Amino acid sequence: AGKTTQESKDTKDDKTITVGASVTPHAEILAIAKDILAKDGYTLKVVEYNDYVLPNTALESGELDANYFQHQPYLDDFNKENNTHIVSAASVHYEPFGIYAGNTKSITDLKEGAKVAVPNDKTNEARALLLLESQGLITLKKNAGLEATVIDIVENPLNLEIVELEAAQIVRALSDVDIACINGNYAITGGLSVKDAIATETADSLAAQSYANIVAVKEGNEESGKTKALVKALLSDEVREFMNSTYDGAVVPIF
Amino acid sequence: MITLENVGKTFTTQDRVVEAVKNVNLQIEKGEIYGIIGFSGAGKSTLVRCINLLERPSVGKVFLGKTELTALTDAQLRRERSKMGMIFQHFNLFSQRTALRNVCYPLEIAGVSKKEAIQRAEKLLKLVGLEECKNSYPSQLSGGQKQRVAIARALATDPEVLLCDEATSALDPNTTISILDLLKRINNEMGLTIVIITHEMKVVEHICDKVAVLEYGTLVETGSVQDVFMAPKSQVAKKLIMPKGETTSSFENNKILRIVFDGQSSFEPVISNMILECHATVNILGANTENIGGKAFGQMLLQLPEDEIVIGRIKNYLDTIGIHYEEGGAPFDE
Amino acid sequence: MITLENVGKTFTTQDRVVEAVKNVNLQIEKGEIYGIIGFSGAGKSTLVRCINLLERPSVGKVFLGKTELTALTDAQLRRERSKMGMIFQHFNLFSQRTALRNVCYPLEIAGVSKKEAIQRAEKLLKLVGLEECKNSYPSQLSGGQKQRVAIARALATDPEVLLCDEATSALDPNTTISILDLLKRINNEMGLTIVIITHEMKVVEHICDKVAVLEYGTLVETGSVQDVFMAPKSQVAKKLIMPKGETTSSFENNKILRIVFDGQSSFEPVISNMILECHATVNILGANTENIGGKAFGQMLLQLPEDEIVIGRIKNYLDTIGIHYEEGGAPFDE
Amino acid sequence: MKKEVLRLTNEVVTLLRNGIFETLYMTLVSTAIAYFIGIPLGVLLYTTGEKGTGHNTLVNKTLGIIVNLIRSIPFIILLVAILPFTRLVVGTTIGSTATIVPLIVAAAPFVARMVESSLNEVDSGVIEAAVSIGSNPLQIIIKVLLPEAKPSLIVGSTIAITTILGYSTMAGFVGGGGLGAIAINYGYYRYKKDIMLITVVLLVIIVQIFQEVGTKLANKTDKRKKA
Amino acid sequence: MKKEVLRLTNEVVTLLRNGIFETLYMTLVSTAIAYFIGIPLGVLLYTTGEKGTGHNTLVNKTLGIIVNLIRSIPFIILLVAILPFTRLVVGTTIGSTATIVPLIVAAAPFVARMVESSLNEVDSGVIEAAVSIGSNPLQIIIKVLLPEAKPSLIVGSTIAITTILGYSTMAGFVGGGGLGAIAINYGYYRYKKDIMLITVVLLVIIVQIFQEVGTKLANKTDKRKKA
Ligand SMILES: Nc1ncnc2c1ncn2[C@@H]1O[C@H](COP(=O)(O)OP(=O)(O)OP(=O)(O)O)[C@@H](O)[C@H]1O
Ligand SMILES: Nc1ncnc2c1ncn2[C@@H]1O[C@H](COP(=O)(O)OP(=O)(O)OP(=O)(O)O)[C@@H](O)[C@H]1O
Ligand SMILES: [Mg+2]
Ligand SMILES: [Mg+2]
Repeated sequence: AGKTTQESKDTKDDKTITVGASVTPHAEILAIAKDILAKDGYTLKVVEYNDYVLPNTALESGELDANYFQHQPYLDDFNKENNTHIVSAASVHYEPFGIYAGNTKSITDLKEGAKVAVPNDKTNEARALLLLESQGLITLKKNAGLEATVIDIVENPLNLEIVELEAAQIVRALSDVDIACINGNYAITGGLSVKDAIATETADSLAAQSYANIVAVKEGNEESGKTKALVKALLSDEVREFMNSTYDGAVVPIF
Repeated sequence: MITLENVGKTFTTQDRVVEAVKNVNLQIEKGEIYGIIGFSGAGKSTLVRCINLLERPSVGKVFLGKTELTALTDAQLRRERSKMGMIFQHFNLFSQRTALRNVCYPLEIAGVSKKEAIQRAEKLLKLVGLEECKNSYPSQLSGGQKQRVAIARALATDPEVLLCDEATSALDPNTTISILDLLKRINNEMGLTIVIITHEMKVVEHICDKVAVLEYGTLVETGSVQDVFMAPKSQVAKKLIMPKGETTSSFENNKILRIVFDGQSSFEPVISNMILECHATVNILGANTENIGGKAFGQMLLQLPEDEIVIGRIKNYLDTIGIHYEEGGAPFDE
Repeated sequence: MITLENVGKTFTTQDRVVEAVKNVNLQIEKGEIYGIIGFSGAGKSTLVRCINLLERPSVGKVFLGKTELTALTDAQLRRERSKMGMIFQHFNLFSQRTALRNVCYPLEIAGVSKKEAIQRAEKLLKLVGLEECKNSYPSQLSGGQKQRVAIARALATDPEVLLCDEATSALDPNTTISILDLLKRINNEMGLTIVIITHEMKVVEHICDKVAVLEYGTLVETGSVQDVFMAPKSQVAKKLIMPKGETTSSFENNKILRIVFDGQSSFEPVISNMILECHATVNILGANTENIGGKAFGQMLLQLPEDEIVIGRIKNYLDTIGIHYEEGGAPFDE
Repeated sequence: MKKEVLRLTNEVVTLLRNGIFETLYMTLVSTAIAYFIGIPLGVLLYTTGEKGTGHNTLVNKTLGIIVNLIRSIPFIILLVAILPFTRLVVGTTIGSTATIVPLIVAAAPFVARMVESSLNEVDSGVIEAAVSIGSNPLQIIIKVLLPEAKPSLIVGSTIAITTILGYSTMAGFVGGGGLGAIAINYGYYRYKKDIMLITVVLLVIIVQIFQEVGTKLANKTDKRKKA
Repeated sequence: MKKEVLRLTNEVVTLLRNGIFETLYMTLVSTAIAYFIGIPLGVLLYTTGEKGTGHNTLVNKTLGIIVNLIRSIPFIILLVAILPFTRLVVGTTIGSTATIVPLIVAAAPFVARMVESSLNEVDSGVIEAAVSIGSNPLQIIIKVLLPEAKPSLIVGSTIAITTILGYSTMAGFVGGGGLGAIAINYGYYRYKKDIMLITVVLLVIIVQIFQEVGTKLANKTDKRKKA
């Protein structure tokens, strides 16, 4: 790939790294990396998104140098749908997904027609459904995989009512459902503890591997100075230390 | 009934301070019809609006009966206001209500049942000649029709006091007279007190008992219509009551008309009526008339004004009432 | 100048179909002052609004000069309209503009420079007696002041045609006369054609050349003011021009007044003026007057009406102009 | 492939049918209730305001600040902030019905401002006419202000309902559903452009219907203009 | 612990300062431009409407549908849909400036409807007066309709600016920043109630200032009512 105009623009200010990130935990993790990068003479600029589409489009157009919010399956899908060329530069962490008790205290106590909250965004919803399937609560269509939605449920013996909510909203709605599938980071910021989960993805599960959160860059920039510096900072001991101490198991470093 | 004590109202705008009403003292008795006249901008509307406190006087007190309106609470004031009807210079009809429902409004406020309100409103609209327009909205009415709806509305609740700000300004002479007669009748029958602003002196003469003359916000003359119209003292009153240009016919020519009363016409003030109806000034050079059994006999010599229209009109009038006349002729010398 | 051909206008409301104007044919010449009279609701406003197509006639054609307005494109119509000024029954002043800027509006539209516009507007406001109010907004003006602003605005661009919908209805008699004189002067000097709706017959007499009488939307009478006012043919015109109740004094009593002309007063139509100014009807029983060197000599015997006010007014009038009189006395029998 | 499309269509139809229902339900109910609250609020803002018949600076300012307060809070935060209240009122914090509560809370102050601005346009002359007859404040409001402002209020309500429909898009956050949520969840996050398009078309149709009805009604109600 | 709070405070101050700036920047600029577009649009909607001087059903309906179309699309979808346009106009799709473009697109139709509704309230008599003098449509709009509607337009703009400020809250979705985004990111996602509170207070103050200025201006401009 030849030098695009964006790249040449980047070189104009090759000491500022602009990274798009989700608010939590990604932006918070990047805040730690910022200090490290500063020592290497880089300025890190974090653009916070509540959205999963724009960080990729902005990366593709060269307005971002990297983003840090997604996992590989989502990225692959995005590339396919939008004909973009974004690649992973490094896997940083994963957020174990858990089932938390609402009005019903354990999975075995679930009654006919119980309400189950799941996130409403694509990847998290699929993860939640897969987790529910692994607990034997529902059966998903074969091949539904990481794109599964409520529509793909083929068997639902307890006739569970699946309620789709915004990921960060689920903690707040916990008392209105029987059980809820919650991202680790939202669980912890919402005052739950990962230990309280009545079921979680196992660290060695397919999900844990697939859903590692990656630092993504535009194809061809994998080896650029900025990328290298960013990856180095993110995969540092300080960051690992920060994740472990701050997120209490909701954010697990995989480096 | 209505007493104004040292009432004054000052408006302050960006570049003017207008003392619209200055130190007015006025006493209007129950059952009186009180006219207020004055030049445009004299403060008439402001003064009348001070009576029901639509305009709160800057200084002074307003009484309705023994009650000092300017000292009342809102609720008390509302009760007093409900005894007063008002006809606005700009009508102020409810644009989203039909004529009928405009008239119903004060009745609704007074707690009259809907059916009764409609009956009464229909009767009132009939009185002002608008039964056909009852379902029309103000935007579908002519100027005079709107004014009549406003009159009907103001009369709806049999108020004790009626404040009229040019209540007949948009009406033709006939409708004006019938409305004035209506007001006069209500005044006679119910003892309605009426305050009426007008610039038509005929209206004052027709129905007012008393009249007040305003100039630059000050009351320059008040009194019975009789007194003021008979002998206006102030310059303004004189100008209003006898505006220039009314009686300025020219008599340079020598158009003489000899009128003969030969018993054909009954003994009536023929010449006076002719002068009034034709708005003509004639010079009576000589006359010798007799009343014999209610019939007029004799003759009269008139000098006519120059204006051909007027002359034509006079002749036409005389023709109409069947009086013989001859043109030319010298003053008789009996 | 203005020609209406079979013009009709029908309004349809929820429960009425109003033929406000029916098959009107009218020809108004350049420089004419044309009065339109009729009862309230007769269709006067609608008719006049049809002239500048504010109301598009349901049928018929309207011509300004040789141009058929009803056939023009919007742009052409605008050009024709700019030759016409209009005074609305409800003034329709721009509420967010001062009096001065209201008058400036048509000048701005005509492309006059701002400075010039202001100068002209100030001059016009002065003409209608409002120089002091030039910076007031309509809401700060009295009814008559608003009307005068509307008049000034309509005259601002020296239009060829002026359409007046009751241009003086909110004005006192004096201001009315001065405004009418102003219109008349512009009519004389500039050949302004004026169409004027009014319910004040004096206005018609004062300035109109011709008059049209409308009844239920139909033109029942047209002609020179002379002809129509001299001998109104239609019932409506008669009612409008000579409304009942004007000359109904009673002479049951026998109040006699003997007036003596002893050369003190100049030879003038004393009695006519007295009748007109006092709005009194008197019966002239006998008269013998002579004009000697411009002075009046002789005497006259008048029978007075019953009304005490009127009698008082008459005496007061005679006192004022210095004429001797004696009460009582029998018809002279020379 | 063909089968896939068909299958999808069937499900999509259900999805959209529910979406339409939820959208209408949320929008209409919350607009209605928002007006129920917003009209008195707007009337109060107007009457206690500078030109109102019951001028009262303290009440006016206090009310104004409360209204502005709610108007300033981002909808999502408002939604979260009143969760306990929502639960109290409708017994749950999820689903369309739970969305209605924050929608009302967010919409009522907006409606209040719209109402206030409509009342502002009522001719002061007719208010005077009502005052001169001795009408009490309530009568003036109910029999004069609101009826005279009716056309403007209706036009305002058309604007308000569309704005509230816009708010309801965020219902997806709390599982409220509706077309807006479908458009975002399926069209936006899952790249089902076709569903998004259909949803948007449906939204446009709904808004267009509100608009047409509003405009017609406003014109019909308006007795001020000549025919 | 104490140090932590202090450090936070320092950062928070910067954060909030930037937030205030970004909010004002986004809101004011997009409101200004939205009015720049919305006024002609609203005027066109009014004049081509049933009571307008240039009644034209086709133009009116077409315009109305376009306006409703944009009003119906959920803001986030609109934002994405016009990304290419945004990039074309401001050269980027991130940051406050990039947010302004979709804000304008979303706000202009809203403004258009507000303007239309204000013009609706102009007394038909004064329009007739202007027509009778031969004013052309542009003159009527500029010299009569807009000036006569000015007080109502100003009140409307106060409502609009607050609504646009509400929209700008969603700027967080595209990394646009501003107080709304701070409130959501910290208050909603991070449960930092204190920051959220401060942010909301700041938002309320800003809205309150807009409101005060708007009301004062409207009252001062309104020459219809008696003193
Ligand atoms: N827009 C309208 N819709 C329905 N009827 C109307 C409309 N405008 C006028 N009319 C009716 O048409 C008739 C004529 O009205 P117009 O205003 O021309 O009367 P006018 O002669 O000017 O009366 P006035 O002296 O009272 O002003 C009236 O009966 C009136 O009710
Ligand atoms: N709200 C106001 N603000 C400022 N000046 C006012 C206001 N209302 C009236 N005025 C002024 O006060 C004076 C008296 O006005 P008012 O309306 O009482 O006159 P009017 O006698 O009724 O005149 P007209 O016969 O023309 O109706 C006028 O000079 C007018 O300009
Ligand atoms: Mg007045
Ligand atoms: Mg008329």
